Amino acid sequence: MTRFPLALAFVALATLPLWMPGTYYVNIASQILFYAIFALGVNVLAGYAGLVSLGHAGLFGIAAYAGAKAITAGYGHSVVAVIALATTLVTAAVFAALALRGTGLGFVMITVALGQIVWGVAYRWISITNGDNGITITGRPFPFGLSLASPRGFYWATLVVFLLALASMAVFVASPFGASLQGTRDQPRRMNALGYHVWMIRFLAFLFSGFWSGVAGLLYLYYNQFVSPQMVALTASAEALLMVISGGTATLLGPIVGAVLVVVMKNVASAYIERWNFVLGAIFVVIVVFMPDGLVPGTVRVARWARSALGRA
Amino acid sequence: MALSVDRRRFLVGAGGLTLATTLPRAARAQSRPVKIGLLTVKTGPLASGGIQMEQGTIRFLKDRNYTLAGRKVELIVGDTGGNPAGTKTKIQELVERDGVDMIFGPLAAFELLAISDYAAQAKMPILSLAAAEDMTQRKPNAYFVRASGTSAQYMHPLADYAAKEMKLKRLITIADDFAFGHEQMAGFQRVFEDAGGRIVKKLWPPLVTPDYTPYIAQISGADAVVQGFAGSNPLKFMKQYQDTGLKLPVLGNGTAGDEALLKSYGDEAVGMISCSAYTGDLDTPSNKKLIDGMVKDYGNIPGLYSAGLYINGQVAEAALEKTGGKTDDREAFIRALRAVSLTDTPRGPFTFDRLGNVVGTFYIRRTERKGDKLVNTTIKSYPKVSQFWTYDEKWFLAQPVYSRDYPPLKS
Amino acid sequence: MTALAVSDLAKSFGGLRVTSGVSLAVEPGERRLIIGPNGAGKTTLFNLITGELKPDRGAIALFDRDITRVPSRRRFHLGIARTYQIITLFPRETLLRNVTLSLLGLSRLRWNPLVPLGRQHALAARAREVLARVGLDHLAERPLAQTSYGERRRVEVAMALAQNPRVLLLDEPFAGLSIEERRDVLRLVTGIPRDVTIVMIEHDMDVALDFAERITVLHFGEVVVEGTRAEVVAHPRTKEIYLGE
Amino acid sequence: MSLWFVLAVNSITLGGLLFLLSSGFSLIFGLMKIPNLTHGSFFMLGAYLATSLIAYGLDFWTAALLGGLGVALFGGLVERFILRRLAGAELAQVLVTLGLSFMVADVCLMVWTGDPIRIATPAALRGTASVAGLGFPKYRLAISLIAVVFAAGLWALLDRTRLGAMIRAGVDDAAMARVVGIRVSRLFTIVFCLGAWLAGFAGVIGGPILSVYPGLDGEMLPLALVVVILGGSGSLLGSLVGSFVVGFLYNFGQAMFPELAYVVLFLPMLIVLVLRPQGLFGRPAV
Repeated sequence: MTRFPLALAFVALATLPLWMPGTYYVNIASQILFYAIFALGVNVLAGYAGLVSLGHAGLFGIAAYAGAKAITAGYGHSVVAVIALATTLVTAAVFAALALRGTGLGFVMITVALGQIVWGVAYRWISITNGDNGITITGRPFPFGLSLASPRGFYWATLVVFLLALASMAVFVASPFGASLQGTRDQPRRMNALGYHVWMIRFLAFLFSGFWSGVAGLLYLYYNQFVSPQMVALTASAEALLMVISGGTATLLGPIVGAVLVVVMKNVASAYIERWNFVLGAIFVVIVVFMPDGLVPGTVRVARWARSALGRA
Repeated sequence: MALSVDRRRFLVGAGGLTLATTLPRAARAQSRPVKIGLLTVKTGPLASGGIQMEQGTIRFLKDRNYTLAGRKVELIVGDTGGNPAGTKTKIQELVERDGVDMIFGPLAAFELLAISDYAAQAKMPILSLAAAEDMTQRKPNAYFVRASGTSAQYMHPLADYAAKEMKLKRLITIADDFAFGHEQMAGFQRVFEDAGGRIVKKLWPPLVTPDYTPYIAQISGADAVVQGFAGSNPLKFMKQYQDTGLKLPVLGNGTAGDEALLKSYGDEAVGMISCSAYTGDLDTPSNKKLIDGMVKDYGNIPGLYSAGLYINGQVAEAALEKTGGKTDDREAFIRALRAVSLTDTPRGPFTFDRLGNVVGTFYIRRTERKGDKLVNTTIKSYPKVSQFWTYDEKWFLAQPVYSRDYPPLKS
Repeated sequence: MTALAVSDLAKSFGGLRVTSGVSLAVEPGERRLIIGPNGAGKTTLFNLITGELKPDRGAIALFDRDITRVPSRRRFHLGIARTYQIITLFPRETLLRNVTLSLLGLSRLRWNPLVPLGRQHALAARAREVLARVGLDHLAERPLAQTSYGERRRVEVAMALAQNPRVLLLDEPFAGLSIEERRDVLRLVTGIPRDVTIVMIEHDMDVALDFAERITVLHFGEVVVEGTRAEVVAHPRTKEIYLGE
Repeated sequence: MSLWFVLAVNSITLGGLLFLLSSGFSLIFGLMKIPNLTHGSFFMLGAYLATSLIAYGLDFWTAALLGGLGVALFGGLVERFILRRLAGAELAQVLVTLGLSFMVADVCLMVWTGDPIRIATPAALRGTASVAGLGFPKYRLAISLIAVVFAAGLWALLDRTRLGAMIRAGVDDAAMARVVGIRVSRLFTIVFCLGAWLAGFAGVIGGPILSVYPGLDGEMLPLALVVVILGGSGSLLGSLVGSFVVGFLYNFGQAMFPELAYVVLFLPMLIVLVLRPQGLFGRPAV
């Protein structure tokens, strides 16, 4: 039953650059894709582990900074990717080791502090990070001889990475380990009593989450060809979280829908609505207040209600 | 139906440069309006200057009845949010979706740096205020024109004035800790020290600093202070400087002594000496027109940002007149832009050098109280100031770019 | 050999001593009942035994192996299982999934992020067996939230049994149940084979006394009385602090 | 003038200002368990309101009181109509307060334009007072004094009144407070309004030093957050000590380790969170 819409969605995504009017929208679509990867990463923690991180922009950004430094140092793009992701994983491990000492609000606050420290370094340690001006890079990689320089090439490459991320999430969520993680979210104490290593499960989930955040960060770097402290700011973490929450936590589709919403609001709608910041904030508030479990579950609920109401009629 | 048209467009476009506008060339009839894209900041902390930029642009277009060189003009404003990534997306929007012919803006150097490569690839003329030095020096962008000046271009004359007219010997600099601040103070230092003065200390508060007193506390052993803040920071700095009871004279850059900021200052700004590419009391017809229009429309005294965009409008107009209103040949249009030479502008006469940067008059002003208002009184003009000051261009470009640590402090 | 030996266990929260110098020895196969008024430190004792709390002093041994320093989760691998007084299950999941999680906890499979859990048919079959043991196999696909309280109690026990324990700690398994439901749960607990040692905290004396062989009475964190059913019931201190209430 | 002396004086001033800002933040955090991310907006909104009131002809102190009141009213509305609906959903509350802060920032930009607005120092407090040959800026001394007065007042409120007893009970254990018959929901509204008032008032008091400009909210919020985490949420003494610690960290950090200024600020917060999650003066969660 779900095969058909899935196939349709895949075909639509794969052919998007062919029917989108103009490269601008293709570029927006690329942005949506890498932000969706980021949101999927954040969702591993916020959704499936019940751990709300407000410091993930730190991981998103550190991948980009590490990548930019590596490119500036003259490394090839595959080495750059390895360096960026390894740096992200190490940072994620440090983040996790510290943040997992708290749960609930404690976890949130520790991640805020960690994210702010990364931001502080990006912003102030000018000799390394170039401060406010950020680091500009030139060129995008040529994986398997395919140029990513054009918006279309980049879109397709990002789409492949996005599909990989999505597939990895789908497999992960349905796996025994995914089930273990969701168990630690709902009943950490019981999970411990069932013999699970709750800390280690969360730690590994953090790494998984950090990995995809880093991948998204690297794509951001290649897309924008620069990195600057704004990428690491608290608002960037909050935006990623907003994507997850507005779309629906602990769903595969939710973060993607959320990424569409936020990117479109910020970039497309801002061309038409002068007070787009206000509207963005208002959407934030309305979704959280009136659709607390997010757009995707909320829509499903409304649809189910409508169907049953129709069925009765 | 639409699909098939688009597919064809794709097939044609795929072979060519994909960054260029996707509108078929045939559709770009000369009868369509000239599209000017304005990259500015209308939300967030940098919005003040960004809104002034928009006002200056609109003011100019109103003066010309939205017609330049016989062609109607369409203005499309993009709000970057003061964020490099947002700037990148907005320029893509303006270039790829709206098919603009030229870009005014952006505001901040970090925004400009984020889009420079893209704009060059897209062959998109940019008329910006952002002062990043290397944009017209070591990493020039062939499609870039700057009628305002580089960061240091404002400071070279100020340093000259400080050393030769004010006879200052030892100075402390304090500026925002980002490239704009670094470049300004480095430029000041070079000229000031070449004229026999000494910079004894350089202080760098972060861009976001609620309280400057930890830095102000380090000011001692100098004849005067040079501040190089931007945005709302000059205001905070002057207030806190006064509160600590320091009495040393303050010299400021263009953004610190900006006319648009004067209404926010109190008496602490009286006596500040600043140097800018624009000055409110300049007696040219266009400046009068600008000021009257701004006051009438917005109740605002124009400053660097609105005047800068007004002037960009004049530059675009002059270039369009030269090309007969044509913008399609980008190479010809950028040549025309760079060949512009104007006399009646709100900043007086100027031309461009081979790198697209302005050669024009810079003004030393003193901030004074006139009735219940603060005004700037011009006390000296430096005409035909180049970004290289009086230095040899080759020598200048062979030096490292102005930065936080270059030139170094003399110990 | 003792199944579970606790010696001189002590724990304080802030200034409050909740457990002070408790020693216990439970023989293999024994049915031990722990009673005591509210605040006697019964549940805390369980938490210390399972390692969910760290003792201030004292030692815990499982079949003569010292487990005082063994991390909590490892103790469950060594043969301890427990239920909770307040039902601690996964309400959004089905009964089958609840029990599957329990089985998975002791399996290496729990670390596997690649295979679909839904395809682990052997695991599901074992989970169904466990559910059958507690008479709930007909509800396997039902979400826990849609079952009765009594059924959830039985799932609690099923989760513990799925861990194949040598020592089973039952924390008030009859709390909040109707008379019939109690009987069901009692039948279930009585039916557990003798190779499982059982320690039970219970308030309901009617049900619990029948079940217990030896009884320990806790009061203010100390063992006050310990002995056979008859001895404890006859002891004056028991009457004073507990039965006499 | 000795650098260290000036830094110390400014640390104390900033500490005083931070105390006004963060004491309410701390009470809200302690009682309602939400880090109220609109708190920086309250600060900025108070200052903006005051600039309008002053332009209207009111004197500084009246404007400060009324500006605070306006913010308190706004805070009350936020609490009653939004946060109330989300009781218990901490994450939702965090996000809603963040969304609100976007909205407030944009409304301020719309109403007061992006131009920085200066608030004049009250005439009587201009200039410096000379004490033992050292020049103290009078207004900064006054801020420290106001902070001390408010600390005493808040302490009396919490320690000597029935309302204070209820707040303390609510901070310690909201469920228990409800059991003993305290109307916790009304208490939430009162504390939220009080916290908003304090933040708004602090914004006005800070105005003559900081002036008002877009982005002020985002500059102050992290500082308040650090104060509360360091001091422990819900603890008045904690926010007092935390404020001065942050005041010193901030001033000395900026002067001595400019490149790591933010690390100096956030690292202690991190250390406290990791080693003593309840903060220096908070009570451990049971």
